[in-house]
Amino acid sequence: QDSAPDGPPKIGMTFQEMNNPYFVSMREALMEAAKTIGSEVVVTDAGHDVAKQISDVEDMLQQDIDILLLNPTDSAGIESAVRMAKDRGVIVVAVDANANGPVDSFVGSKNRDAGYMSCKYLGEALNGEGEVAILDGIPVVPILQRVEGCKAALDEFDGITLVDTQNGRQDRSVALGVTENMIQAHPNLAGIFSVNDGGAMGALAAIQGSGKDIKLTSVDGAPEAVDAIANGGPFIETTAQFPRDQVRVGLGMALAQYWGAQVVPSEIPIDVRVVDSENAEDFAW
Amino acid sequence: MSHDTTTETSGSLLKSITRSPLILPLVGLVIVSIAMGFASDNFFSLDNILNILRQQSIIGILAIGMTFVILTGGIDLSVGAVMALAGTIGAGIMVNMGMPAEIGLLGMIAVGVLFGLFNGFLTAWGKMPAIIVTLATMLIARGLGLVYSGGYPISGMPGWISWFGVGRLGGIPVPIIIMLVLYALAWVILQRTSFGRHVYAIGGNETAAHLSGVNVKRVKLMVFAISGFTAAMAAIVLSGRLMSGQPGAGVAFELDAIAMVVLGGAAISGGRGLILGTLIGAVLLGIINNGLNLIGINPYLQDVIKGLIILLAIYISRERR
Amino acid sequence: MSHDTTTETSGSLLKSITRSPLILPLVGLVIVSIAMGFASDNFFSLDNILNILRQQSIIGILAIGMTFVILTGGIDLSVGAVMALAGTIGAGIMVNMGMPAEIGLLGMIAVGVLFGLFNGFLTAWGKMPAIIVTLATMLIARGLGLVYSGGYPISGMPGWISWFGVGRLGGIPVPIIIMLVLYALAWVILQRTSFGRHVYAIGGNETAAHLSGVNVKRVKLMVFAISGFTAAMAAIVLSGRLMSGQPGAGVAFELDAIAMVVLGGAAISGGRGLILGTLIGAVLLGIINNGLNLIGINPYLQDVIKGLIILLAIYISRERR
Amino acid sequence: MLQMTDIRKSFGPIEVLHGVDLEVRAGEVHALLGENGAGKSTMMKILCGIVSADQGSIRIDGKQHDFSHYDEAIAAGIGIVFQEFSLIPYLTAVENIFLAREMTTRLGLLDRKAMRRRAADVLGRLGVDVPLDRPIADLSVAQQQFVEIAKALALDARILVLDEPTATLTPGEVEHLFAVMRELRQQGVAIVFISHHLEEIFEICDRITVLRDGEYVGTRETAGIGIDELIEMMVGRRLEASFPEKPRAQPDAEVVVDARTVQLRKNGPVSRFQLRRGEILGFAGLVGSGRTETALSLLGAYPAAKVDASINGVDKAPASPSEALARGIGLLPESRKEQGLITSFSILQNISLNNYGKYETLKLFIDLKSELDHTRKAMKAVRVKAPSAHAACDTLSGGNQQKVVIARWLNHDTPILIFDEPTRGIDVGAKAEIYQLMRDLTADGYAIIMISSELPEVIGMADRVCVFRSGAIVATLEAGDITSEKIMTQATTGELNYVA
Ligand SMILES: Nc1ncnc2c1ncn2[C@@H]1O[C@H](COP(=O)(O)OP(=O)(O)OP(=O)(O)O)[C@@H](O)[C@H]1O
Ligand SMILES: Nc1ncnc2c1ncn2[C@@H]1O[C@H](COP(=O)(O)OP(=O)(O)OP(=O)(O)O)[C@@H](O)[C@H]1O
Ligand SMILES: [Mg+2]
Ligand SMILES: [Mg+2]
Repeated sequence: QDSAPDGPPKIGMTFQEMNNPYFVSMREALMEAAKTIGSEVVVTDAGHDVAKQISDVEDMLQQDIDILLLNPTDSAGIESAVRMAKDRGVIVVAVDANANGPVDSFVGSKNRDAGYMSCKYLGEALNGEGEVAILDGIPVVPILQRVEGCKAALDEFDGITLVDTQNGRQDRSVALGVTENMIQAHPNLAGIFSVNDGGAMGALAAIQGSGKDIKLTSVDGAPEAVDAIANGGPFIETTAQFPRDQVRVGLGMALAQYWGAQVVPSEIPIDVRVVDSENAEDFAW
Repeated sequence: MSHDTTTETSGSLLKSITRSPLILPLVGLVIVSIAMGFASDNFFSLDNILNILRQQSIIGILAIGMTFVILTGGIDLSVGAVMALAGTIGAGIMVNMGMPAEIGLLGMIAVGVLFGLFNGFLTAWGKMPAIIVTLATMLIARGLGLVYSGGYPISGMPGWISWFGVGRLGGIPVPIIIMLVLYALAWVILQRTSFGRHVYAIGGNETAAHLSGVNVKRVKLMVFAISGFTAAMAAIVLSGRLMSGQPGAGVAFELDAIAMVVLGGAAISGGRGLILGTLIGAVLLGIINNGLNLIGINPYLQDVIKGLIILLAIYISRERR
Repeated sequence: MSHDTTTETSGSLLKSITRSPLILPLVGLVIVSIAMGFASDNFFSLDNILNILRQQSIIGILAIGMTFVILTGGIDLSVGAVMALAGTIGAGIMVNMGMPAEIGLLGMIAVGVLFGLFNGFLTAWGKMPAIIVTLATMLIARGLGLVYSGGYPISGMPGWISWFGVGRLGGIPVPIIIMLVLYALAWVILQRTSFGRHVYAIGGNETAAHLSGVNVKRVKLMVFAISGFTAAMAAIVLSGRLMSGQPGAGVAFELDAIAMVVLGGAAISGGRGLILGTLIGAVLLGIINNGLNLIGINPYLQDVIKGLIILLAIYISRERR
Repeated sequence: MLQMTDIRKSFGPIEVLHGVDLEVRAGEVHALLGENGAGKSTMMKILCGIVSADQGSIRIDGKQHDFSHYDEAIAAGIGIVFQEFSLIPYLTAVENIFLAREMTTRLGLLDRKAMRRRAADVLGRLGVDVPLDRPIADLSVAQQQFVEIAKALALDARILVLDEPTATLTPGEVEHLFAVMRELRQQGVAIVFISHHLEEIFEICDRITVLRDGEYVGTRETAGIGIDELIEMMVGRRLEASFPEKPRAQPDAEVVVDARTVQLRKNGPVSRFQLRRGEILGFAGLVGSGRTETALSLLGAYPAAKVDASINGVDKAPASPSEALARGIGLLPESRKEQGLITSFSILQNISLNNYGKYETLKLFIDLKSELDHTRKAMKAVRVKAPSAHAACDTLSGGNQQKVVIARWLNHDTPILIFDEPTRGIDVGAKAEIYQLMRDLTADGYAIIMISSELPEVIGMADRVCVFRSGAIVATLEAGDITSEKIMTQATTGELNYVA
């Protein structure tokens, strides 16, 4: 790492899932950025399976990548892959979720903040009272942090009670059924926080189907969610993350090191931003 | 099967139910309903009952095709993925290609039936075991859906498509009506046509059916095509509910569909089972999901309880196998 | 099976392989390897070969138990979930309960074997179809793991556990050694003990085996216990690789394990198949996954190609069924 | 040596054994006789612990036993050859013979050499040549039967039960078996022998116990009883001569099947034959001589190398049984349970299985009433004994099951029928009924191919006989030429034809 190597680096990125617009747009941004520097990119999809993700990293190491952008499906589980990559002198940057072990940098959203902001918004929209439910997701750290943040925000409202937490698996069709049941179970339900926009879209369909006045907030800023918010209706807010920026910054950190930078920030938190009917029109990932 | 037809010939539907293999699934349904009713006040509201039926409509429709396939002694693991693929391509036709929505719906049906025919062809003419064929086509369908859509959901369908998902006809949600009509159709096919008898015959004894002149290959082709068709119908309802094509929808739906069929009293080895049983199984599973939600059980525990209830139900009805 | 035994009596292992049902899986392996070798320079490096074997070790180990179960004509859908549960509880014993890691490892084995016995008991004594029993226990195991851990992975195992996942013995990764030892053990059991014969006999004709005095129930209990045991061994390797208990690990691993068994030439209906075939199937699937990654195929397309290769492989070897 | 007293057994609500006694001495061959469904096999399954009796006692050498598993019976010195095949198709002969009692080395591993030696030894005693290392599925039916017998002999049992072991054997093979039985008798083994071939009973058995409908009728010395008396004990009445009279030959009757070439295997021998309206064409030959395969080839159910035939005027061999059905040719398969019946179906569903065309309204929906009427008619025509058309088929006796399959074809009005071993495992009474039925059918203009391994049946029923050897027809015998000598000569030495 003393002297700058010649030629563009070979980049590998492993995603926790690609069945989600969030990561798909992240991948697009990566591809565009890599093209501008003439790098070859290998992308893999772990499908939420850490063991597969480790294998994916091993395969990429076989291809002699120089930079590994890691979007871990589980922070602890991926550690051995991080170590393997470091042993081979590969620069490792964690994106969106952190990884244990000697990662060079971590670029990620403030997930706890995201949960907090969404639920704060929800609580205020409900004027600080009413029954609220959480539509949970896959048990991974970022999601768990959003729930934590949400609960912290809800605790600040004396008049709000958290009456139910169910798992919509971040899947639109599953979330739809689960939300319908929640609405049945709690006739006075006034608000729902979904841990991501995929689940929120399902919840939105359920709320609209029930004809009830239930307010919905979420996290992500996915195009469909932003559209729905712009159109008005039950979906009032999503706390947007910036997947494209995350990967751009992550790649930047890695390149800096690749070109010889000795000191790079070990953690670069990317802010999240409230998107509501006010600013939805202008927002896009 | 034999019981059913026996009594039906000589008596009313009611009589046939009380003496038929449906009795156990029905008893299970009643017991679970009563338990849920005690545990949650909302359970017995008309609203909630319609809610349960509507939620089950998608997998309930998949379970119709699954019943045909299982009755012949096969299995179809691809239904969830085919449903997702059909819905995605249908949405793509409407949104990306800008064609009329009707063409999109026809496209969904075409995708479903074609995949079904592919499964049936490989099973019947390729002489390969259904479980492996449909495991492979599940991967293929899932992958194709993601490739086609680039992983993004495809939204922007014409608004009236939502009628299939959230519309009502005479106060009854459309998905429920679609499901019930398909069940009625399936009942007629299975109980009142020679094709239906041949489905049962193949599941009962394939060699004997073949040697006595039943066109086993064609029947197998047909049952998979039917399963593909019901996957497409499920895709239509799903599109109406989600107003988008979701390449990732329906993961593990095949397992719920199989559970419905066997909860309804069908033998997984084929030859025995009633389509009405599957309907009961669908409602039963819906009640379990809904009830556990209503009671507010920890979502992780819900799977455990669901597993135990399936075991119990199969254990109780096992004597008939 | 019979082929194998035939030739083995009269000749060497080598001879037995060339004349045995292994020949087709082997040919498939060679063809796919050559194709991948052309497509990627790195493919044939020793490093990459060890890499492939290490990657496949976990599901490859699951496939051992799956082979036993499939040979008797059953199926075990619970292996992935049981592996996750065993790993989670084992990690919990080490981390949350602060017990020595050895106890944790024993705990994993206990969980695996107990679940296996539960599956076997329900199948053999409960007379319920294996596919349904293990579908239900899959739900149960998955749910229990999540309930136990609250959904969080459990990390903080003693460092030496990683030896099982990333250690090396004489230059060879430990997971590979564990896998090969288990395969060798399975080979001895299946080919050289009366229990092994009974496994094949039950898959060949259960009634006949019963009439001949084979204790069918006990053998069925045992094969599921073996499957639970190999799930636990897979959990140990997984723990070594992940250094944590992952309640959500192993989703759909059962499907890959089944694919390995049938790619190895076993009949899904039981009675025919060799454990060496499963090993070849495991390597074959590993090469497909690794090769598609190395070539840099779009991840969505990988599933499609994998599905097509499975279909092709099964189609070619179908004559033997 | 063996005493079974007052054995009672019910399956569900139906009692099938109403207090049966059986007493067998050391060193005797004891016949157990009775019509189909009399309860013979059930008695034997109770003896070896596979079925448990509801009541009654089993004593061996005066000692009370109550086996709950076959292993316990084996430990007590009992060995049995089951009526149903109990072999594993993919295992070899050696593996099958030692299944569940494998020999092991001190390490607990299989002692494959010792087992092979012992298996060769036992099969040698039976005087048959059976490949030891091939999967059982590759062997001929007779070879399989001998493996079955060897499996029981290898137990060195003191009480040996043989439940219809000869049904698939040729006379020569039966003689080998009898020689072994005599030798065992010398050694003091008690043998229970079940067979529907009365001449075999008289040849080998010392005493006979007769059952009728689950009732114990009596036990007699073979020496002191005649065949007529025996039949009367079995069926409760005297039987008229069992074969109906043959009609006059009609050589110019219409040819409904003209099989110009049937070649089962590439480069194998070639058959040709014709079937005429109103006749019964016998297919005779040793077991495994290719009769069934030839018949299946005609239906498109066997991948023969070449089939060139015209059926019912259509000059193209059918490609599948469903096509064959459309040409008007149907098969009564040799194995009822595996190939004929859908056991989960009712009688009605089995009979109407392949001819819904008759009952469909709008060419689509089954007219249930018409279906029931037709079924009842067909059942009456073949005299199926059953509580109702809706009775489940697995509750019927073998003979009645066979009649249900025949009724299926009668209902279909298929003018050409192939009856493969129509009376295998069927009792004398039912046999006579089936013979009469076949004659009635030919009188109505049906044409029948009858495959049979029982020479008397072939001679008594067939108008013409095709004799098979090694996969093809070697001779077609007519009228006076149909004698057992001529058939056996052709079946063993007939000349094969290799060109079409
Ligand atoms: N497992 C069973 N369940 C119900 N009924 C049975 C069962 N096994 C036998 N039966 C009935 O018991 C009766 C006696 O059958 P069994 O097999 O002992 O007769 P068998 O004398 O051996 O006749 P065959 O000469 O045809 O072999 C028959 O009516 C048969 O249908
Ligand atoms: N070349 C061969 N290889 C393996 N098996 C063979 C071969 N030729 C014949 N056989 C066996 O011999 C038998 C020939 O069959 P087929 O059933 O047609 O004879 P059959 O005269 O009708 O005798 P059966 O009385 O058993 O009906 C089959 O069981 C088949 O498995
Ligand atoms: Mg019998
Ligand atoms: Mg035959």
